[in-house]
Amino acid sequence: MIFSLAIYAAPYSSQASDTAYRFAAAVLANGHQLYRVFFYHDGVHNSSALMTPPQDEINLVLQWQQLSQDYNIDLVVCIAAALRRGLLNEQEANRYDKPTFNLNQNFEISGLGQLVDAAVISDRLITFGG
Amino acid sequence: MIFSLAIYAAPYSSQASDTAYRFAAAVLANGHQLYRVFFYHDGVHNSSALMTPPQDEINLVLQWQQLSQDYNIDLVVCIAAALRRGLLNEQEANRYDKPTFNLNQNFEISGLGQLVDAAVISDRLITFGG
Amino acid sequence: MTTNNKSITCKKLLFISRHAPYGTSLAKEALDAILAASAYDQNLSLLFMDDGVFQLLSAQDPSDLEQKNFAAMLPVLALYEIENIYVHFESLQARQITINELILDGVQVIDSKTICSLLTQQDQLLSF
Amino acid sequence: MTTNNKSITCKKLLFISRHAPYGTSLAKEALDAILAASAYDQNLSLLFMDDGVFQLLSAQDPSDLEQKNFAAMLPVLALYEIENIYVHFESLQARQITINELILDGVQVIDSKTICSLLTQQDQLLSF
Amino acid sequence: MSTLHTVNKSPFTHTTLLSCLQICGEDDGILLLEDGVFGAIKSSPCSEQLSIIMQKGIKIYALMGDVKARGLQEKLHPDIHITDYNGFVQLSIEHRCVQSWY
Amino acid sequence: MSTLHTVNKSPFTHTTLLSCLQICGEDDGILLLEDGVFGAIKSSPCSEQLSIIMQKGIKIYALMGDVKARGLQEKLHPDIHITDYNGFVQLSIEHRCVQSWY
Repeated sequence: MIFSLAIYAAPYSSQASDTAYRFAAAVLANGHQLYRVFFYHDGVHNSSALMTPPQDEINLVLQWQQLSQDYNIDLVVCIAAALRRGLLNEQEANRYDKPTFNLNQNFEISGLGQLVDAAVISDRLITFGG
Repeated sequence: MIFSLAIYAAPYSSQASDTAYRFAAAVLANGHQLYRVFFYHDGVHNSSALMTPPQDEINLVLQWQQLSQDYNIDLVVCIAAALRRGLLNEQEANRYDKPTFNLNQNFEISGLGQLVDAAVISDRLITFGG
Repeated sequence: MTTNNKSITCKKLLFISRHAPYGTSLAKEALDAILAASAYDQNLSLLFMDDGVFQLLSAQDPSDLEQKNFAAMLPVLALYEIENIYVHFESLQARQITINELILDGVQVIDSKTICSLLTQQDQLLSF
Repeated sequence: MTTNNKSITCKKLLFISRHAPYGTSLAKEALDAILAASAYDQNLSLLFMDDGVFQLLSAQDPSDLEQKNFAAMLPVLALYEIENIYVHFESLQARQITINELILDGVQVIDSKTICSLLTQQDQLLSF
Repeated sequence: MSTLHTVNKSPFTHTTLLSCLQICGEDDGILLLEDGVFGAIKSSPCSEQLSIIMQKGIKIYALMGDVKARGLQEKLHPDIHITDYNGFVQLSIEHRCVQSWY
Repeated sequence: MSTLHTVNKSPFTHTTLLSCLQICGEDDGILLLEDGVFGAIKSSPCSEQLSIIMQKGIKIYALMGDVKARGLQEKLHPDIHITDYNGFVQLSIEHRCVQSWY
């Protein structure tokens, strides 16, 4: 079965991103396909390459990165939500004359259409709100 | 009278940061002193130099910056909360081998002691939660 | 995408908007999401319930907050041909909001039982 | 800071912790804040109310979440000499939590009326 | 000395205002702001309780910009005081401490 | 086809679970997770309503890791089913749609 996830919660502040990650891992462990994880609202903070938790705590951005690399999963950050919240890739940083960028390289910035596309392509879309 | 504010809410996602900014402006307009604004929990996102809202929307990081410059106000971001959430200044980026940093230069990273100090020094400490 | 492909992938998507405007950005982000979806030739519906029904009050004036007026944005749904718009009857009732206070004319007020069966007719729920 | 300065600036600070552990980070951040405050020679108090009283349940085991055990962290308050620890009686009662389920021995269970007067004796409230 | 309570959550969906009312003393004040202003309307689930404590002399305020934004001007409980940010600053001075319910 | 409802807020402080119960159908399921598992204890403000709908055949689940984390193992309503992430995946397959109440 094809799953996609929509994540609207900030890591650490809310447990919901961690729940979503564990659900994603269980989807894959059960032999299902994970088509896309879409980050919106405060969920965009999951993509920060500058996230620096203490070494004995979960590092969600690295967990998503690993999942994406191991299973070739689409990690998409909503562009409108990301820009407002200070998450930029190199291209957006250039476009808006910002001195640097902070998006982890395994995440892609795109539009809300990618959420709709995930809803259309997947058998199940599950939302994780904060 | 001496005021300090503690802000625990992310800008845009929650109205509380905007409320806090308007309160801060009213404190100053009424001739009182604003000793410190302390950013904790999701409030640390107020300090992002990469925040890029649409041009017709409020840009909170620039508003705080202006307030700080006009009235010489201490904007302090809690270090533990900031690192977990991907907000770093140059020094912390170097310490943790991160490729870049994203803290607006008018904000200072420091410890929770600065919240306690604000509570001790000020006549009024007001919390704005998300 | 050919017409044939379209019909294969035409799904029923219900957007459920449960949060008040202004206090959080969820109401606005739900609206942005359904407007984006209108470009994808799917069968779209929108349901307001709980504090989400406050989004529909026509008397809104957020000028002091320097935010966009939510009530003024909602009529754009018709321009995007999103016509299946529902409001939860019990949520309106609990808040003592009458239908003539709402900004949208074409909304269908439905009760809990009807919402329950509306949900079972969908292919996906987008929860806001 | 001299002893004289200390006494001038010794204030009564009450930390109010109202949120459940694990679901959000507020409970942990409230605890971190009061521990930080213990270095400043102030008159500190801590009040648990609403879902914040769930922080005190001794049976916690967050190993599946890979988080630190909140119940195991709370006894550190005594080491930091934070001794004025209060729990809201009505919050415990609503959740049917008995005092022997709590991790801390020295907590004082106080009712709403007492909390009201506790608040009036403070110099600052730190709201979590 | 008394306490100013601020409440920024809707009483239709959160118990925040109820918690505040539980421990609010007779010299205290309550300021409703952001989504908390839904607590200021006549149909609020706490409306009766607010009436009772206002009769005891507790003053309840709502922030004007938030009331207007949400279109609640005509729906307000008649005994609620409307204020603005200058009033908010003044209230925080008149009370010794501020407890934020969020 | 039926709906799986997930609830991640405490019923002691949010009306989220109540909203879910209002529109939950007889073939639906409810999964309590994160702070939502406070709804699974016997003293939950929704406890009686949960008993009633469970008698109608609606199944209610709680996520084990979240129950254990909060120390609620001995406090659970006896008819609530405990599940894990594999069970969560299975539930999302057995129901056609998932509505997240947060």
